[in-house]
Amino acid sequence: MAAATAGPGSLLPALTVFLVAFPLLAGVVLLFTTAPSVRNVIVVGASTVVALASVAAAVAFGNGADVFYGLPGDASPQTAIFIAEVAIALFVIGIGLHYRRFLAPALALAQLAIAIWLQVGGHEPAPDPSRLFWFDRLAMVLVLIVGIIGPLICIHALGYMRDYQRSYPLIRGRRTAFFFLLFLFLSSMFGLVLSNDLPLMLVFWEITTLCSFLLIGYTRTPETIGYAFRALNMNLLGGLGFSIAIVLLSGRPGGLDLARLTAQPAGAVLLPAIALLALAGLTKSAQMPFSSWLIGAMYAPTPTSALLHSSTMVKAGVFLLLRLAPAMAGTEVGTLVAFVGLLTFLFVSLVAVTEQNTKKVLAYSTIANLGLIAGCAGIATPQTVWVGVMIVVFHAVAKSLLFLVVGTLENRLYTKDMEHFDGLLSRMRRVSILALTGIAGMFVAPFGIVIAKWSAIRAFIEVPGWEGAACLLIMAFGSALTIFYWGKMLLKVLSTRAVDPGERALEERVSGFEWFSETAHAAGVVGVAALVGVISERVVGPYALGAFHAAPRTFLDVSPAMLVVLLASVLFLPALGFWAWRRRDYDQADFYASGRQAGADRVVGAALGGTREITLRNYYLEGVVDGGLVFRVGTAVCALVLAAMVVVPAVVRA
Amino acid sequence: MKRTIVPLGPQHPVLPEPLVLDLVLEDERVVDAVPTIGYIHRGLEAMVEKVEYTEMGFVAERICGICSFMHGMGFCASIEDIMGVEVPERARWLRLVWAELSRIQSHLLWLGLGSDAFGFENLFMHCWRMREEILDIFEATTGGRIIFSVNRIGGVKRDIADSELAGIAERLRALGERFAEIARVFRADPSIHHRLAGVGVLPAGEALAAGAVGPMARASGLATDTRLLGTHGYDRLDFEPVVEAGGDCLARVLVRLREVEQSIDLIRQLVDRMPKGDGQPIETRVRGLPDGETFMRLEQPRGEVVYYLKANGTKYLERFRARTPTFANIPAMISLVRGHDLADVPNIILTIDPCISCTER
Amino acid sequence: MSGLAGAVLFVVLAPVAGGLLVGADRVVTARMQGRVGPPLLQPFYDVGKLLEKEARQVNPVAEPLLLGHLAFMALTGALVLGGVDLLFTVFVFALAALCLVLAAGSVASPFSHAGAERELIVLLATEPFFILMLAAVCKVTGASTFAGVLASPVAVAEELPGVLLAFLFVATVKLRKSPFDIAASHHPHQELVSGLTSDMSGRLLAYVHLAHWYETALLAVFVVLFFNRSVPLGLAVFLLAYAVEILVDNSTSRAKWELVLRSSWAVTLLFSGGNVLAVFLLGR
Amino acid sequence: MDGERFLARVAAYRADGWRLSVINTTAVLPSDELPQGAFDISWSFALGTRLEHLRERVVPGEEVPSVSPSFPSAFLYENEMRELFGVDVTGIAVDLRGQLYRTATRVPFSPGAIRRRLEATGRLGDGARHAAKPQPRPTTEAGA
Amino acid sequence: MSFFRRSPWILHYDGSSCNGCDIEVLACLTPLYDVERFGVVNTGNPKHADILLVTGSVNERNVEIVENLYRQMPDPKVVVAVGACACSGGIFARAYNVQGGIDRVVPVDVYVPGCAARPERIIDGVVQGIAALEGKRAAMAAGRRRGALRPQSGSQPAGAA
Repeated sequence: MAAATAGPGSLLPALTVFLVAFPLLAGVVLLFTTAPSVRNVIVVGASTVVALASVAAAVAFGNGADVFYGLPGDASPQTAIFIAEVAIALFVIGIGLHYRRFLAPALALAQLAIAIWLQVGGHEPAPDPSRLFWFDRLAMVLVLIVGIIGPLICIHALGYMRDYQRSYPLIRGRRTAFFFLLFLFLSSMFGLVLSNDLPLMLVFWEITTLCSFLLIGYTRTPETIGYAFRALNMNLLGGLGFSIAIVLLSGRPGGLDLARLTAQPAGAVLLPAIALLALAGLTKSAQMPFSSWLIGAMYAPTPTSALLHSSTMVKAGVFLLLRLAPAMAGTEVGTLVAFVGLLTFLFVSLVAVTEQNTKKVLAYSTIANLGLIAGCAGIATPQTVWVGVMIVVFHAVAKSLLFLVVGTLENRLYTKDMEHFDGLLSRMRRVSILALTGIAGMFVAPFGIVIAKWSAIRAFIEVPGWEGAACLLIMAFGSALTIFYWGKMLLKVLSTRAVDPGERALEERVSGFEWFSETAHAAGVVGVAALVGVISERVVGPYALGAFHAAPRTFLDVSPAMLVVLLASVLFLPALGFWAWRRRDYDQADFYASGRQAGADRVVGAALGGTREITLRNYYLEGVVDGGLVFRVGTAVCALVLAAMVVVPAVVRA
Repeated sequence: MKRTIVPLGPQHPVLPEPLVLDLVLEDERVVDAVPTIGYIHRGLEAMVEKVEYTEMGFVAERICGICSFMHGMGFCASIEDIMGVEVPERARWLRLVWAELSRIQSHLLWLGLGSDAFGFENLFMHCWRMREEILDIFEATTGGRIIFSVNRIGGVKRDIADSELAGIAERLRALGERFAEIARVFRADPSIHHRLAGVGVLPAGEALAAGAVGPMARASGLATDTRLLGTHGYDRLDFEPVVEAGGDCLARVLVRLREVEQSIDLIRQLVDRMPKGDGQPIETRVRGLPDGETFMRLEQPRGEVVYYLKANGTKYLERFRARTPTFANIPAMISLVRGHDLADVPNIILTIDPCISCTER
Repeated sequence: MSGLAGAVLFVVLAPVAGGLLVGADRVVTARMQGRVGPPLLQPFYDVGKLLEKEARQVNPVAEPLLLGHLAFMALTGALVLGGVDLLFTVFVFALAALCLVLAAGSVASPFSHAGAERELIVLLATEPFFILMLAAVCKVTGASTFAGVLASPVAVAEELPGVLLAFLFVATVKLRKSPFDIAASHHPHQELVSGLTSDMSGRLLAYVHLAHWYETALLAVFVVLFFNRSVPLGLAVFLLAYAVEILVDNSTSRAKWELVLRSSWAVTLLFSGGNVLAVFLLGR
Repeated sequence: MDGERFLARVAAYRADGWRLSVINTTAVLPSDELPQGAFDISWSFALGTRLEHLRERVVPGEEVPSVSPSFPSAFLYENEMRELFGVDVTGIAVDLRGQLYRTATRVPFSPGAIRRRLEATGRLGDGARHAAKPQPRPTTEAGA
Repeated sequence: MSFFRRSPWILHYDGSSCNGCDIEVLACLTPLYDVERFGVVNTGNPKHADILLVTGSVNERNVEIVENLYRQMPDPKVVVAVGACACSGGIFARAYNVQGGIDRVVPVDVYVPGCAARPERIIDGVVQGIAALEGKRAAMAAGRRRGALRPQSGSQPAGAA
């Protein structure tokens, strides 16, 4: 695990600086670019560069041993970190006072106090300048996600924001700031996933918090400002936990070195600190009881949602949890983190079946998947960590695609209500095929997430005691709920109906930026499904082996024939669909309607004369599941588990 | 908010007859129901303009193929009332035998259809199997299974021999024993209670306001039974109207179950009390033309029917009107549908035992 | 390669066995209703007829999805017998069911749509059980494939009596037998007309029947998992259970969807959940 | 007819616990006294074994108030009166807008329609003679 | 060999019948007559049916329903008119709202007389219907062999292409 100073890895310090600095620079330029055509050029150009740089970093890493490195010239970032922390705190305090919301400033003040105590009081050991950054397979996975999906979202936003401003002319166009924030987000995410030094990571951590705060509040309506502050408060709370963890760890030699911290055998580390770091991870990944901030974030322009859900922000949370997994293995903290995650998975899936707003369904699905990842991180066996990383990958591509598609639909149909998407396959064929790809990626066998879920169940079987049984029960019910809400969405997308040319033209006005981005995403969904074996064997499997010194039993070990059968069957339905599409011998007006079909698609003779259009609505389990109540109960239950997680280690060790 | 529209009927397998409801649903909860009928309307009341009053009874019988006997009987009784015809004693008794047999037949038929609507096919089959025995009696005594044409103005066309009547009473006694088994299923089966208990509750006050009649009203605790008038010879029989308090679909089933038992008992009473002796007169010869009007009430299986006849001294009646029980029960039924589940709709519709053919005429 | 042979055998024989079982079901049902009933081979006549008849299509997606339903249903059984990881087959099984839901729900008819939604609820009601069941079987035997379970010295039914009981309940739901025939009834007098299949005709309907036969056979295979020590015993138990299903089918009315969902979940949670918890706590 | 007094009498029946048993309309053919013809309408109320009738004669075009304030369930009768007879009923609780039966013959029981049919069958003489006869006006009648 | 002979599925529609014939049609399914012996199923859905049994006459309003249902049945299909009303309008032929027998709307293959038609007669009518069905199937198969298009069942799709 020696720091590599020679070989291809030697490019990594420069690339790291580039990945952090270049998007930041591009963002600043965009902040001052008002001409749309210039902006288009800059965004496309910068996105391409970022994507290439991230691929270059992965190539430079070369899938070898873990690499630790510092800044070029071994510069110490300690002062810069302190300045950044003070600036962030002051910004939060200022904006909080401006909007007369005082919780956020209070939390920022507390963090500021800790930072001053650590830095000015000299309680924080100076970081090892050669171990500031840590590039390993997990970091590589996240760099690729952030560096490929993030830029694609930025490109999509070019088309989306143009239509968005047209749809909502009353919202002041501040597209300059919007694009600045997108790129700032990417910059800080690169920093975050590559940091090995905890104080350094905290700075990037807080920048992502701020970015999401500003993006959620983009429209500056009282409603979105409220949601923005909710996100800020919750994430600052997590940040505060992170700070306190730093305080607890700073007394130990090398305690702030993430790689060393997690490489220690489980139980040897300071569990309360691990618990606090896990708390930070849970807030950022919007696990219950902190889920409401991510739901509120749905009111932001859709690229924000795509970014928050796929490649940034929430992924930072589970990234930290996965990093901590070895340290949590077999501890009370691990078990409790697992149950926060799994219970969130269950409760949120239950809420999702009652939700009609497509973006919110997607959001609940994100929280559920993150819950599963958190659960896997908490159980912390090689298998479960393998599952967790696999879900990170598959979820990022598919969910980003889905958000972008919903964004496109929203700008064409002026609604996010799932119920108004019916007949989509006839109305907007390309968009529906993209949507189908995304939904299939999320839950249809044999796409990646299903493979991951199956592996999770396999892994949970091995978990001894009541915990194993509980995990299995949660998986069983949660998976069924997942099928229910995705199935409903598929029903809407797959329904056909007669359309007039005006409706057909809707699709033609979708911008090229959006087509490009969504198509690339769809190719990504299919690509990662096809490459599932490679991803598992070359990247995720070795990572789990490295982290746990034990190889995960992946699906390839269990049943290699399965993969062949499945990949073949993936092609089955599209092929059939294509064959059917070319046929013309169907008659949509010929639907069964008690003998009252009235010669047109979806029209029947009405009871009181004339005709009437048939409308169809999905079931939302009204009278069986009260979504709001489930959400509150879940929040309360998870809050209790979380409280136990923070308190128990302190008590047990005392 | 978007809702599901379900065009229920006119062709729908749980509706034996065309009835149309446009249901508006959330999940499966009915939030609105727009009714209409008119798919069976023939305009048979206007046929009095073309059909002589002596023949009109055959049209009246075909108002409905389930209570056809009762319709023929009601029509003849109305003319007899207008013309002041005294019907022979034997004919009065015989009419009641057939009338109560018709009630048993109708209720068995309905119990079958009702069970089919809530998905209990087996029960449907067994109910209809029993019903065939009643049809056998009809066939033996009148020659018809559905339409008997045995009523005439002034009496009945055929007699039933005393020995045959005793045989009928005996067959019914045996039937009653087998019916008890089926009745036990209806009364005790938890899956039936799941579907019927508490569904479509019509409180007594609403039943009264809505003008509900027959088993529908009696299941809501109203002791209305036109047989209590004592007309048509019912004054010679001992019975109490069957009343249930529940007001729900289950209560409506229970009322009909008990009415089958009651009718079996009534036929036993009829056979016991009827003056014995074959060869008694069964028909009074009627002369002249009717002139005048009457309101005639009769308790059909589905409840009170009201005939209004107006004659003007010619062969052709001036007005013939049958207000059938379903016509009176439909408004209450429609008000019940709202707020229930789609799956409850067939039960609510069927537990009024709708006869759309009667309603539309 | 016994796995491949098993898979081929399932694909070929399952529809025959399933069709015969459905035919026997109709005869026995008729006898219970005091009727003579159709010939034993009636289901085959019906499907043959449907294949000869014109198929009226109301949209372009129903047929591929129905073919998908049939193919994935057959594939599920083939995968199980072919030696693929048991837990994975449950996802293909769900995919097969989902294809049917989508085929029915893509149609404009409200009856078909309501049938699709109800089938989705059936899926929601039964899916947790199948995941739990296969996980529990794998847990107690330590095996992950059909052959592995059969080879295991552990008598599964003895270890998992609660799961077996729950299976009998859930199978009723899955077979669309009364009282759980909410999505599409064998009997025509349903409030949803023909529910799921309201808008399918000709060969499209034939696919649904065939897939149902495969599904029935698949459930038989699942029962064998419980009686892994003796396959004939497992099949005998399945036939016995099917006879009980017929009896239940004939002595209950149709439940409402809320009850189907609630009762299936309760049974899954109490019987199989309790059983699984016991297995984990007793530490096999 | 005096709508208010009529409705008050209907309300009294309702208050006393009567149920609406039937509303019946009979068309009166056009004659010298009634060139447009007329409608004899009777509202029958039942309580226990008793049956009482309110009867009105209205001419076509004359408004007949709906009894729905007291008996909302009268809507079927009243829609039928309007659709089959052409009686101008106002304020029906559930107005089916002439879509209850949707008959081939418009208002088949209107005096005019009946007369046309009788003319076609050559039986007009009999009907007209009797329509002109003075009507017996039973207002209360026990039993049937 | 054809399976139509062994599996005729029925759709029953009540035109403006008095219930008499309807009930007799239903009675055919029940234990005494049990037409399922011959593979007959009462489907309740035109899309599944081979034989349309209509009871009662057509009137102003149900004429379009009968036509709709007939059109919705896939080929081959036959129509059996059950009872006097369905055959000719029966006793109600002279009523003002009755248009006559159902052959005014759809082609009738078998007429079953009676008021009400007896179950034995209905079964006989269905058996005759099966023969007609077999004839139509053979014609259809011959047409297909000759390479002719299948009978076009509806208009071209309005959209969705």
